[in-house]
Amino acid sequence: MATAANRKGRTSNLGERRKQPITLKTLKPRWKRAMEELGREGLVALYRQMFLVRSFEQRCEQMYQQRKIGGFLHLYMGEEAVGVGMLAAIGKDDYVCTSYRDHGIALARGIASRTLMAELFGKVDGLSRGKGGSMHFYSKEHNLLGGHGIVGGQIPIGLGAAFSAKYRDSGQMSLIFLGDGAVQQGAFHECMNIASLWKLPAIFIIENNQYGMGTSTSRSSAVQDFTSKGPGYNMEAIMVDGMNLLDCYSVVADAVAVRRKKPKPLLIEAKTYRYRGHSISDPATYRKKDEIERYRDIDPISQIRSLMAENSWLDEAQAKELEREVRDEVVDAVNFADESPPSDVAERGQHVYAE
Amino acid sequence: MATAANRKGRTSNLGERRKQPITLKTLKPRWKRAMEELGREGLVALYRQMFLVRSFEQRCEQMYQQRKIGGFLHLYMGEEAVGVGMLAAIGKDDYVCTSYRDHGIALARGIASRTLMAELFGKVDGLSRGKGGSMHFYSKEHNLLGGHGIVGGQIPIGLGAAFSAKYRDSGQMSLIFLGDGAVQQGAFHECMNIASLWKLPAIFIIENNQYGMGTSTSRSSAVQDFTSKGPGYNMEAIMVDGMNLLDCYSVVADAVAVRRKKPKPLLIEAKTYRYRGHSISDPATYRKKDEIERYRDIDPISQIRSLMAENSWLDEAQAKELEREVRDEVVDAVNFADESPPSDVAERGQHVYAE
Amino acid sequence: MGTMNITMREALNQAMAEEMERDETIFLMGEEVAEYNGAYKVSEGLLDRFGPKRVWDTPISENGFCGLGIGAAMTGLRPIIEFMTFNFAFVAMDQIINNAAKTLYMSGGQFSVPMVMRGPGGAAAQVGAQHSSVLDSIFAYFPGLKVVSPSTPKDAKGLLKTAIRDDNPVIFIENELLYGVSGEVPEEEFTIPMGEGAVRAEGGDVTLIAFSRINHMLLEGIPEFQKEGISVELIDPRTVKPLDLDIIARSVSKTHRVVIVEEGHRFAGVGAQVADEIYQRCFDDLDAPIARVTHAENPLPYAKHLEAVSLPSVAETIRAAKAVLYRA
Amino acid sequence: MGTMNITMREALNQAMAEEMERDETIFLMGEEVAEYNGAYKVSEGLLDRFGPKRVWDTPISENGFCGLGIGAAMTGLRPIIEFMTFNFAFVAMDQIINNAAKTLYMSGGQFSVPMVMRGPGGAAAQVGAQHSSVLDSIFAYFPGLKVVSPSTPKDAKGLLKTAIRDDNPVIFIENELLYGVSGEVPEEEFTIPMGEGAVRAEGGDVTLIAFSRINHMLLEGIPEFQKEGISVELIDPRTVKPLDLDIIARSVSKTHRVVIVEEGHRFAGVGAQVADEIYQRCFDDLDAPIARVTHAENPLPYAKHLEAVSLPSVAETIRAAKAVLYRA
Ligand SMILES: Cc1ncc(C[n+]2csc(CCOP(=O)(O)OP(=O)(O)O)c2C)c(N)n1
Ligand SMILES: Cc1ncc(C[n+]2csc(CCOP(=O)(O)OP(=O)(O)O)c2C)c(N)n1
Ligand SMILES: [Mg+2]
Ligand SMILES: [Mg+2]
Repeated sequence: MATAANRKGRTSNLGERRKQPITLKTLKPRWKRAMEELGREGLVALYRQMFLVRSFEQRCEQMYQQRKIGGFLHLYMGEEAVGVGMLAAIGKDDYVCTSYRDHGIALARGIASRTLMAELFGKVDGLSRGKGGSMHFYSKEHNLLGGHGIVGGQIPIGLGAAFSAKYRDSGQMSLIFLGDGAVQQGAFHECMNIASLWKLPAIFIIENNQYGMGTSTSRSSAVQDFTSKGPGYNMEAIMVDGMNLLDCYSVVADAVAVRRKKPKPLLIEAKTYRYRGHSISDPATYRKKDEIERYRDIDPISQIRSLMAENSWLDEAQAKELEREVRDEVVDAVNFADESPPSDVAERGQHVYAE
Repeated sequence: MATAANRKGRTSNLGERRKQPITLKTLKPRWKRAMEELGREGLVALYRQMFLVRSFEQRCEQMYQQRKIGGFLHLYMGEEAVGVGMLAAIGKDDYVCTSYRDHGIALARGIASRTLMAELFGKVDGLSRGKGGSMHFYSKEHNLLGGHGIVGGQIPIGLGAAFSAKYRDSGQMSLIFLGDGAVQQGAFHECMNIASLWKLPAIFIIENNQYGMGTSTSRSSAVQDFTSKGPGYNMEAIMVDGMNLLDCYSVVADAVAVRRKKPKPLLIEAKTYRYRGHSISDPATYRKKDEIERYRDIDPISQIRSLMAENSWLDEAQAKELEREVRDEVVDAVNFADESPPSDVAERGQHVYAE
Repeated sequence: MGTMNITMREALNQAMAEEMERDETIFLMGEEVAEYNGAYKVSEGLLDRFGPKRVWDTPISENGFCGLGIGAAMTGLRPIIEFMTFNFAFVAMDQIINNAAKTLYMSGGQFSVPMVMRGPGGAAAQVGAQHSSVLDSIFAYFPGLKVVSPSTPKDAKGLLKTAIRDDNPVIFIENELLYGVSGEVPEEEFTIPMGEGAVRAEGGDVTLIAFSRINHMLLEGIPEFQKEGISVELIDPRTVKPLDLDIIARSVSKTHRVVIVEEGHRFAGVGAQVADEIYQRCFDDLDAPIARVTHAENPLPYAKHLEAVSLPSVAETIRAAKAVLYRA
Repeated sequence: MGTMNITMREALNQAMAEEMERDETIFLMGEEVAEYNGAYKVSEGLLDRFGPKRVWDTPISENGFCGLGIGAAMTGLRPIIEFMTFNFAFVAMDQIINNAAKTLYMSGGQFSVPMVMRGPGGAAAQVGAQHSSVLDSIFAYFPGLKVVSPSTPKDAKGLLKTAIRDDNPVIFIENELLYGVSGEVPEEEFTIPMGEGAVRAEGGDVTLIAFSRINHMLLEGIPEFQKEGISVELIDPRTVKPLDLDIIARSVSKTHRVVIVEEGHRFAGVGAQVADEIYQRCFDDLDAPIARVTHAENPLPYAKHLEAVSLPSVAETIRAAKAVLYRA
């Protein structure tokens, strides 16, 4: 199994079928400590979260086909390790923002699946009373600053949260998730410079799923290694295996440990992969099936499931039980969303201006 | 004399008074060849151009005080080697664009001082019939694509010219001048990537005069060496001494020689200095007199004058004669501008749309 | 001189293909326009037909590639720049306004910018506040730009060809919800001039004025107006700038009552200008103040029912028509 | 309860200083606002007084630092973001429109954006096409933004304090040519609510409506109106959005004739909206169509005499007033 092979070396071999194996840089030597830090309970919880993201989104696809969900729907499936792993390493007070591909981030942030599903259904119990939708998950309670529809639009917002934290001397961090495509927006450049110049506690995380819609990074970027941008901003830059939860957790845990007291920014590139098309309406014919399968072989959820089995932290029966629970949670979320009333039409005129 | 000292080593020492001497990277070993390529006549012509820029702008200052010129006025004095040297290395067909600090570029491009002065006076014989002004010098005849008032706004335009050249397979180059401050605009980042990705014949020239208005690069940029940005775009990057004409000429001459047939971009950082304030209304109190003087010691015009004297290419008398001629030319330009009629008010409604 | 029944999408595609065939300096550039055949498939087949030199996929750098288009237009080419949607033109606003619109003027007539910026604008279906911007009035505000907003396949084709041949920067705003709408289009080559509106329906009681998709909404709603005993004349100016005031004035002189129906917001929207011009020219003809039916004063919400009440509707237009007829 | 005679510049400075004194979460950020004391010296002394934690010089990255302000506003601070001039807001348009204006709504009321974006707007003196943009109508178009455009030191101070305390993103457009203009300002603390206009001159023949600098031009021009036998009432709405229609309607019911004088362009400018609202509310009061005197339909040229004929003038306003009085 590629997953097991994966954990043998410092780099992971993405399957034998490909002649030139893709190698992802991993932080394997750090894993043991990661497991200690998280403990069994912690890791099981993260496994549960990843599984929740996956299940939630599978259900979203169905609900979209049933027209319960409308608009755009960008799925995170395949990338779960990035959001779940990285958010596991920060606290409730820290800030997070991301793009329209925000379901995984919102769930990893601990927002109830009921509230999210109700938002997707456009109901009044939704996170934003149905006014935001899939692309615009915001939660004041969870310091989630969106859910942004404009590519790169979240970057200055996350920078502002980092500024705010430093201004208030609060020790908070700001995690800014963005896609490989978003790197090419001017906003990225402007914010990288400001963060470094002012030593702000901002962590820029490039979720490099290797495509921006149908355009591969080789066709959108003059460099394939985004960490090469670090020196041009005098900013530390690290690449991690975005298919591996422990990598993702570790890189942020270490970064945060150093930066809480002495703020400075960091650039992380997490190589990952999205299983589905760019959005639900994209058949993704620009990718070979083969490519998807090679990533499925190192599926972030399976990897952790195997790891826990190997360590006797979660046996097959326990895993099954947990997965059933999660599926029930998602069914419950759907029922909740279904039964939640639509908002009164007066809701339309609310929140245009603050009182 | 610092100027002589300057030519001794590979780096130039910007005067003894400063405890930590500023060192500018130079291409000294290339100078001899540069002189051969340019020849006596060529170098004298460039000397004349630099002197013309200086004289023209000195006169502009007076004319501004006399309210013959209005609006903003950004002077190039001190930076003459950059524009004059670099434009000497390209042909008439090549494209050039720059910021509002465009007098030196326009003169180096060979545009008549009469036409430029008339533009500054807002007269109908001006380059843009008085509608552009100091910041917006455009010349179709000279492939000068502005003169841009928005910091960084010229970068995509110059990129477009490079694209156009490659599209038409014309062998033309596009030189894009921008300030150190402009590096922090998103446009820089977007265009650097596109130029490199598509191998466009664009040369990005950062005229690093070390200040963007009152803000020194140490307060605006997380890196002090802009060539560090090259690798992040997979683009070659070179730093040159922007106070030295031969450096500036050489770097572009070599770049162009390679790129005409096989287009690809280049980033050049030219360290230079502006003697005056940001614009005529800026007293520039943020700079120590000392600093200005240290640059005056390596004045680009004096450097070349001395060099030519040393090589017996231009003796004191010849230089004086040439300088008198240039001063006369500028006086003539002022007279011409003075006598040029103001445009008819109907000019207001012209050129809003092309017919 | 036959016609063919094609969709708006096909009409736009044909316009580009025909013009690109005619003139080698025309190229198409934007996100996903080449290999993906367009996010909305408007550029389908163009890469295959014209090759990668003429059809360019870009990084997600709108300010960069839009400005690139301007620079290319200044140096002999005729770019068609596609914004995947006009919502993404905000990041390119500086290039559009400060360079595309002003270069000819600032250069005293030296550098024209023959360039089309096109893509879908307006609300689609539940795509939320950041993906539903109506920007017609914003672009039309700035001298130097022309603004086109077609409603039928025929107009789309004829006007896009005109826009491509125009030596000015033209903002060509399509509507995502209309891409699949079909209509008759002449088989032979044709163009449609800018600044000439069309009468979509004739009637005597009230003049309705609308652009793009709203024309379809109102045409479909005509039976409802009839049920209320209101005979409407529907005018589609087709281009926002230049604006065909003649066709409007002719209608107003007949009906004496006007309702302008806009997908965009009310404050200083296109309708405010259209109204202003009607008042200037037809003040004595008007029997009632001009009514405007617009996007409600809120960003567009995601929820379907809230979205519906935020956008202009036939019902609202009927209410407005009754008001100008003093039948309310 | 005395007054002091101070310039607009000082008034704005005082407003910021007083509010910053009152509330530690307020900070000022922009290009050259700190060490240089502001490109137009509006922030003079603030760095000295409040220190570098409260007053920030930025790189030339408007989209970055404007968005930074929004993020800071969402997380407990109250930023004042200075655009050196609003011409440079084009590069930040995406953050202003898609985030500042829409975040409260998209988040269902969770995240307010208490933030002021301020700086000079409009034409200065021969600074050319790219440095003379009038953007009031552009910002006011988008629900979620408030737009203020004061004309006197007193209003500037009172309104800026209100804007800073407002929990919404406020676009506060100053006028470079007014920075040096003096006026009486109360010595004690005061604020001025948004949405309340002021009558600048009383008269019976025609209502003139103008914002910001144009009020000064018209006030100075009153003798010229008098020479023509025209008694004008001059209304300064002070805030573009919200707009005080009551004060306008009161005047119209007296004069029955209106001229709106705008520094901005005509097409869908602020005046188009003001006119639309007057027609809706005062149709029967109006004895003539509302006239608009606006920026001419061209980018602003550099040459002084061409600039002069591009901008609204007293002479042109008198012509318009005569037209609405049918005395032309
Ligand atoms: C400024 C802007 N341009 C274009 C789009 C359309 N668009 C939405 S997502 C996307 C691709 C983004 O790719 P990437 O940043 O890699 O994120 P991913 O979708 O892969 O997570 C594009 C082009 C947009 N939303 N905003
Ligand atoms: C987008 C934008 N922001 C701000 C300004 C105001 N401004 C004009 S020049 C300038 C400084 C530019 O510095 P730099 O790029 O180093 O060029 P230099 O003036 O030194 O040649 C600033 C901030 C502007 N014109 N455009
Ligand atoms: Mg991606
Ligand atoms: Mg500089």
